[in-house]
Amino acid sequence: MITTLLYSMTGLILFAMGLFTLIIHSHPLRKILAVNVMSTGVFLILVAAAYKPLGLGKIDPVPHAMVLTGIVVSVSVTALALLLACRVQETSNLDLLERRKQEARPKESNQ
Amino acid sequence: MTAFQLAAPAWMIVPIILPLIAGLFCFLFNRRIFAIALTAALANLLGVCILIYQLLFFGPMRCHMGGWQTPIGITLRTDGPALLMLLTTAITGLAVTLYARGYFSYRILNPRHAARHQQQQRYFWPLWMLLLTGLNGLFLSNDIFNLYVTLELIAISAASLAALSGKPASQLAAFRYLLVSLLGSLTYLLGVVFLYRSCGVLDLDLLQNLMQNAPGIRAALALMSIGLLLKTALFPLHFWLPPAHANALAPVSVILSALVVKGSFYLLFRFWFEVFTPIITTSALNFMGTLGAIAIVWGAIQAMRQPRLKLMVAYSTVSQLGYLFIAFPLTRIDGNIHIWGIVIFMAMAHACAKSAMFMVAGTVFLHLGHDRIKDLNGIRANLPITVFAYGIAGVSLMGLPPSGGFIAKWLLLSSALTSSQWWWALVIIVGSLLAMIYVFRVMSHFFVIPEDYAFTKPTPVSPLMEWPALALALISLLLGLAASWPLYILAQGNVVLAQIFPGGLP
Amino acid sequence: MNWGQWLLTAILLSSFIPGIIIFALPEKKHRLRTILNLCGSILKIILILAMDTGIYFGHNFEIRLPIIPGVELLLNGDPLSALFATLSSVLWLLTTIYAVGYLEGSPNRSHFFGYFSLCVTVTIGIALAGNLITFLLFYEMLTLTTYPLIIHRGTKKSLRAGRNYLIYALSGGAVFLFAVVALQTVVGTTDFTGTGFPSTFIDTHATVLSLIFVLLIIGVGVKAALVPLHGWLPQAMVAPAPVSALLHAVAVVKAGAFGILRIVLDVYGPQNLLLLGVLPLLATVASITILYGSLRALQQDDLKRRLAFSTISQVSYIALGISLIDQPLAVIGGLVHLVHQGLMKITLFFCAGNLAETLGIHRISEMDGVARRMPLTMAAFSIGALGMIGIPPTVGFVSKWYLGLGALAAGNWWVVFILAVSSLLNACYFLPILIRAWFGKQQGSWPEEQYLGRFETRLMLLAPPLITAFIVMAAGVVANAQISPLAWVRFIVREYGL
Amino acid sequence: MTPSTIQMMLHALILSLAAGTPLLMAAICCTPLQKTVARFLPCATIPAFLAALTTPLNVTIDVPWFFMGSHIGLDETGHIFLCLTAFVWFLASFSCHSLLKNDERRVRFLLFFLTAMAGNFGLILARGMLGYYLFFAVMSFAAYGLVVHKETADAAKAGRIYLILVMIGEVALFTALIILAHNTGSLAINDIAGISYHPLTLVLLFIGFGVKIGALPFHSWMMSAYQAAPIPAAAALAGAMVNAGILGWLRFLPLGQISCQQKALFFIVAGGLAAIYGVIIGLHRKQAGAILGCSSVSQMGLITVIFGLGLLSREAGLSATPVLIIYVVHHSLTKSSLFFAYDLAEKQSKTLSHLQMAAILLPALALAGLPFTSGAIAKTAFKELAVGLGEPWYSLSGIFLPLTAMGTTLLMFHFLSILKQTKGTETSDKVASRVIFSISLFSAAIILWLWPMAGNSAIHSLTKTTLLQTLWPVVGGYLLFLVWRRLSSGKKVPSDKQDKQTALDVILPKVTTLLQEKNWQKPQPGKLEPYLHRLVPYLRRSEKIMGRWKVVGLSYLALCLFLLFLLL
Amino acid sequence: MRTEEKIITRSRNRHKRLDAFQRILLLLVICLTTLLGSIIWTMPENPPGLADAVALMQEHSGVKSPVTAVLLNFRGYDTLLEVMVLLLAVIGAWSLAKAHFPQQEREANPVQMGVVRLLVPLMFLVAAYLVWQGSHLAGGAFQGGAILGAAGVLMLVTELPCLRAIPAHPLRIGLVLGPLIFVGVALFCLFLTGDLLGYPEETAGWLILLIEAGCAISIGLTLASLFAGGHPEDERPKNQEQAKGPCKGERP
Repeated sequence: MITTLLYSMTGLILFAMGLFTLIIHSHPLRKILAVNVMSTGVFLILVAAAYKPLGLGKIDPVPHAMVLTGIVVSVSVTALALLLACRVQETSNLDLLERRKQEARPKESNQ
Repeated sequence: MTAFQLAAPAWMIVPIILPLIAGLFCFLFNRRIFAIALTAALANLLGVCILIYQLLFFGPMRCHMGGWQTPIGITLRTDGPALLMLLTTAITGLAVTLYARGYFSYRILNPRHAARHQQQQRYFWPLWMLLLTGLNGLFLSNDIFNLYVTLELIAISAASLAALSGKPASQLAAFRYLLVSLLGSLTYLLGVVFLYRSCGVLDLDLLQNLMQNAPGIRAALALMSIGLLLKTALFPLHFWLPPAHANALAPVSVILSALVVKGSFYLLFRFWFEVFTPIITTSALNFMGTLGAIAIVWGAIQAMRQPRLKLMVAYSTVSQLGYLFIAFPLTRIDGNIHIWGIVIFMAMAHACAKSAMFMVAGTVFLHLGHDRIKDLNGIRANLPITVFAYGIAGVSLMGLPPSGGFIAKWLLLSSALTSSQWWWALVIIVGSLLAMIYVFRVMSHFFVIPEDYAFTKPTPVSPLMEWPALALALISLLLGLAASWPLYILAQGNVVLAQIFPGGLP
Repeated sequence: MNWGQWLLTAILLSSFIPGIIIFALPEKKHRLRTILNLCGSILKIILILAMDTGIYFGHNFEIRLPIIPGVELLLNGDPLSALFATLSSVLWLLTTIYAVGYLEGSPNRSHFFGYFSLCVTVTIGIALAGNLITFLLFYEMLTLTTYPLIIHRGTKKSLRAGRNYLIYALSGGAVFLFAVVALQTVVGTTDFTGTGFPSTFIDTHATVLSLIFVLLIIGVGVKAALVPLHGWLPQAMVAPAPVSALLHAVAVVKAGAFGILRIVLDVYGPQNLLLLGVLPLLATVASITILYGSLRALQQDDLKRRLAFSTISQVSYIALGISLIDQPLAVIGGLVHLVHQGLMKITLFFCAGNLAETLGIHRISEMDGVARRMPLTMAAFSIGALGMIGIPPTVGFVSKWYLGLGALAAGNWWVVFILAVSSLLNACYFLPILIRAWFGKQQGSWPEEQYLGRFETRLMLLAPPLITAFIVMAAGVVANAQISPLAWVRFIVREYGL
Repeated sequence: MTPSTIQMMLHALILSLAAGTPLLMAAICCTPLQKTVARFLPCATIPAFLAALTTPLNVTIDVPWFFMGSHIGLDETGHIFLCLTAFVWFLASFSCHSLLKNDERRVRFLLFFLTAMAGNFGLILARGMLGYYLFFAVMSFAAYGLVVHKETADAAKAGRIYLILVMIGEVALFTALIILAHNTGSLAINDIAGISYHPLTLVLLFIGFGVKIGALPFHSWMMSAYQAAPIPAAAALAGAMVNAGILGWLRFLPLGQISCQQKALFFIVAGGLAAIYGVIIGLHRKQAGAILGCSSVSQMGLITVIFGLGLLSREAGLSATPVLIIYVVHHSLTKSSLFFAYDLAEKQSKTLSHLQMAAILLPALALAGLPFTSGAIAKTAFKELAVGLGEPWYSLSGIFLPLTAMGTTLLMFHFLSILKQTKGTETSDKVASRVIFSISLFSAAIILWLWPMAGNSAIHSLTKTTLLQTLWPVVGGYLLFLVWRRLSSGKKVPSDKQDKQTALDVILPKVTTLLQEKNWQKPQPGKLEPYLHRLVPYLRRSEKIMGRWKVVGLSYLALCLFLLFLLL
Repeated sequence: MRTEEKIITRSRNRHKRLDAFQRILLLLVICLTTLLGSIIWTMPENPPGLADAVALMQEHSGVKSPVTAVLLNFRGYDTLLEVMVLLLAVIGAWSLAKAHFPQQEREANPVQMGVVRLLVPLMFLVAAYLVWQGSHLAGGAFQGGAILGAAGVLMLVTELPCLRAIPAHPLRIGLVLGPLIFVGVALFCLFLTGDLLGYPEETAGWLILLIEAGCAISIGLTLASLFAGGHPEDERPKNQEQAKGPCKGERP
């Protein structure tokens, strides 16, 4: 029992940490990582549900399968999110450059 | 060959597997993508029609995937709400498919950006087909974890679609959207975990039987609901929706606004009114209603101030979603049985109207090169059908008779008054008034042809862009006159709802 | 479907189908459009006359279209609806002719006439509505179809007017919707029964029903321009003259007044309302409106604006008459004023339009001696104006006479006082116009004079006001004849068993 | 179809033609045939004469389809009034001739003239309330066209006053009729008999018809309108249309069938005041028409007194009716002949000759009741009525009648002195004018003598005492006139402009300013807009804040906790 | 890239001390965690589950490993959708950008090349083994696919010139292969048994193996493609000249 609880609590704390990070940090990469941490936490709780102390029955394979599926989904989403974050960074940098240029122009004309 | 009998539950697979295969082929092939997608959309509609036929004549069905019974297998099921959502998706989907074709071919005509648009079109189709798969899967699925997978399927394809236009704003919005979706999915999954640990099953029917007063189950409901609320963009969690919907390509906006948010809402509806009904408290229902009420007003006010048409329409979605939630507190009344139907019916009417409106916005944008509301004067001269479609869709959004929106609003009002919760009725009325303001703010520009208006003829837009919008708008309008049919479908296999139509179709 | 149902359908379609075709027609096909319009309106009149005959001989016209339980569309031809439908269709024909003449050479005509036809379809729908839900349906559609007409000119002013119209009308519609739902919830039906809902509800739900009545009246009162819900009407006069005619005489304001009639006579029923005791409220509001409208009309220099305020005042006679529900004479006065006011006001607006179109005259101060330039128009105008004041033998007198008699029978002296004061005020704002026009000396040249046609203006502009003016006179002179609005109204009142 | 029905139809036809012919001719005026109409204008009165001659009395014909149901017919009073009115109109239409020849506004004049005529005939024939009201209104409004015909500033002003008062009268009458109809439950005038009158009804009727006869507070239109209108029209106004008011009273307050002591007093006082007041204001006038108007006010005051006496009791009513009619006939004929005299003066470039003056003196002094004139007959009849009523009316009449007679004499001499100075413009048809004047003079002089109804009074007026009694006020009046002229010749008479200032002129501008739109400004819905626009930045900012991750996180967490809390 | 650094440093600085708002957030997070934790605490000791049910049906699944049985047989539909999720990620990624390859071929790093030559075949072998043993032990398509993906990533990291030459179309076929086989098998089963993915009991094991093999390949390719970060070169047939301009695509 204590095993299940330990794993579950750890998972929950991971989830909470991820959540907090996701909320307060603005950098995209941190956010993506935070989400990953969160999902790890959830998977941990899920896997803990499958645990049975020896002799008390069979280990439940369904959470395992679910975690596997979840991981794959998480991987895909993470990949996509990272790519998207990169694109955003690039374009926002480009944007920033252009905006600066534009801001500079009227100043010059004023001078 | 039992699979091909009309009564076979295996028909349920059609709306899932067909778009899936179409999606694969669309990705695989370089040519005739549109033909593939169109075939899939048509076949999807046909499949849904067969399912409705089944429902009407054989009642609700369960389809066990792989032949594995619950609890270990995954079950699909058809019933009224599911089929109505499927039907909405199929109709809107078909229209969007046609519209997207017209949209992309119009854009590709412009030589400067031809390559970019070709590229966009190349990826639009597989993404859209897989999104359709996800949506259909969501509506049909009866398994709480499978729903998570479909949610993710929808989230990823929707986020990719939202980013498709390549504009920085849209990519930023898509990124946010993806993160919010992820947060929502994870919260949902956490709920699933709680539920599984409490009940040990994943099938919704079984869960419904196991419903008991355990804190784990309640926590699970709360977590899943919050996750889904995030995805449904209910106030105050709506922040991601307007930028994502407004900055996407027009067909994408249509899909996102009309269908995607409805998916997660549908789940909420299922959970609150079916699976978890025994443990729902009145205060929680009121809470949802309050959020809905605030959303109605807030969304409408924001829509009123938007300078751009697409943003206006997007905020209107925020507002309209509120109506779906205001129905929650109205269910808890004895004898008030048809509220069920209202929500789905309303979602249906809104889907049609909103997609028509986004199509109009897209067409106008393409035609003028902008969608600033104050510069829209005179567009009527060149795009009469589009403007007409906007008007009709607007009627439905405002809830004026005889539109579907009106019937839905009528039902909501009458439930509110029957249960003497008149304050909800007040909110509904105020909301529709605000809706009138933002709809007509645009309309007044549409209708006016200023005296100095230059009747230039830019490239005529494809009829594929104008007519689907009109068709959808008309459907949303006529839905009001034919409201008994969808409600009848809803009533099938639902003991409570069937009481409304004791003698069959009126 | 039996022939009665076919007839009702045909009545609605006879303007709907031309409307849709006109939308699809290219702008340049003037002649085809005109022919379509005229054929549609003549056909409609014939069909409605057939319906009138049927109603007179007791035939039952009804179409029921259930939508969901508790919500059904019901078209029903009863004497009251026949009254309104006949009025609207006849005036529509005239207005169509007028509009064809008025808009000759202006842009966007297919759009205009398309909405015009739809507008009339909807008005007839209001007339034929058999329950409040159907009424609401057409009532809201009326707002939508008239809006494009109001902003037809596309100027800033007309846009503002259109916006205000929408705000008023749609808010009213929302209140109305609320009230209808509430009524449906309380009573269970909103059908127009002729006697109202069973009076047992009064015992149980008196307060709620009174409240609903007030809300319903507010809902329709916006269109009927009851003070203080009248703000949109004077602004809406920026629309082209045929639209003003439509707003004031054929469709919008009339729809509001008709709604009041329906609510009082059919939804609540005289007995219930007397039990509830809310009618004095309506009478008070109507009286205030009558006086206020007249006083405001006095202040206006813009001719159409003055006419608009006059409408506000005049339409409330209908409400005033119906609020004295226990007096059949007053009810007759109110009901018949529905027709009479329409005839008179449409004449006035036609004439105002003629002045604006031919001479560019918009203000009363520019009208000195205009009758010498346009004697026929001004003759028609004078008849309309005298009718408004209530000078015999015009129809205006007939309405006032019955109203006064009814009021006395009810012992409401103050209503007679209101009538007297209002007549005086009407005279104060109409007679100076006539004096200017007939006896004033022309000052300078007309603002924008055009020579149109063989007569003082285009025949298509001239004929409609002359016809309506003639009807204003004739219907008054033969008020007691077998076929006259008054006779039909008496028939209605008999049918209601008052 | 029985012969009687045919007969009835014939009567109905003739009666409706009496009112219909002028209307028909008015309609023809609008066509190119207008010149013919102008030429045959007097023919418009012929059907009226015909009707008066052929229609049997006290037969009422129902016309149910016409205007909510009408009844037409002639009774004795109506018969007399019809003859009188037709005669006056006949003369007036003859005298229009020169006017119509030169006036470019001929058509308009004809239109109003004929319509007023039709209204006048129609109201006499009407035996239903609404019919009376209808034709009364038609006549009153048509007369406006006659008043303002000259289109001078004075005419416009006179017209305005006239119209305002007419409107007040119409409204009062309308209200009174509604009350009457409500009380009797019928629209026929015959049914009015025997009902009890609410004081309000009486007041309303007084106002309604009093406007027409220039009863005291409503007299102001008379002077200006008589002056402003073309003389033939003024003659018609003074000789024919005024009578419509009296007839109205007779119709709606049927003498001999009602008695109301207190209310009668009201009429008597109002009439008496008017009789004296008319003289007083008349002395300040410098225009012949206006003076005649004032005289009308005064004379109508006398008639009002007679009417009031008739209201005292049923018996008084029965005896007052013939007196009233005699007086009306006398006044109409005399007043119209005075107008035609005025017309004569206007139509010749020379001043009136002595012969002419002498001729004019006859009707002028007849008004004052000079012996051997119709005035004497009328006054005698009046006096006999007062005698019949006993004290205090007898004594009162003993003071009142001579007083008014003196006043009238004074006024008439004033009129004559004005008329003497009048120089008109020479016109070709002054002969016609003379002929018309002669006819009117002749009729004024003899009709009452020949008329059986006035027979008694005529004979009584020839007794010595009566002669004396009627003579001395005239002589006294003349002396008074001499004194007054001497006195006033030194003083500067206030100019016309000033003394035309009526109460209405003072009130109207004040009312107008009160009604000005700027005093009524109310917040427009458009005024809200700036506030809404001011909200926009806040809305934008709040939406932006709500999109921040921190805030999103906060709402997410809060929602989570709250929902958990609600569900647990 | 300066701005990016700035953002990062700023966020680092902010991390040092929590402001009031963040404290509230922290408090709320702790509340939520405590609440959820206490709920987990109160949950029954012996959580109900599907272990027994699965064990009961295990023998009909055609595989010995219960996880694989659940994954590919009992809940095969889930897995089918999950494979689609993976594919979707690739489509999404491709729609966003073009894969980044250096313009000039670089001198191959001998150490890297050595590692690649040594490891990649081994990885293929391990992947095949994992797929094979998935039927009775831990392992399966995902594990195998992950190894394959790793091999691909390794090759990408070394920027092997041959990778640039991989045309898009075969790549697409490779990506779609797994899902296609999956769907194909599912439909085949539908024909045979009337149930989607209702494997006939006798051939279940083989069919599952087939699916696993196909999926492993596709998953490997998917992961590698995701790493490459965009669509391959020939995606813009009409506008190749433009595409060769300044390339924005970048590797994560």
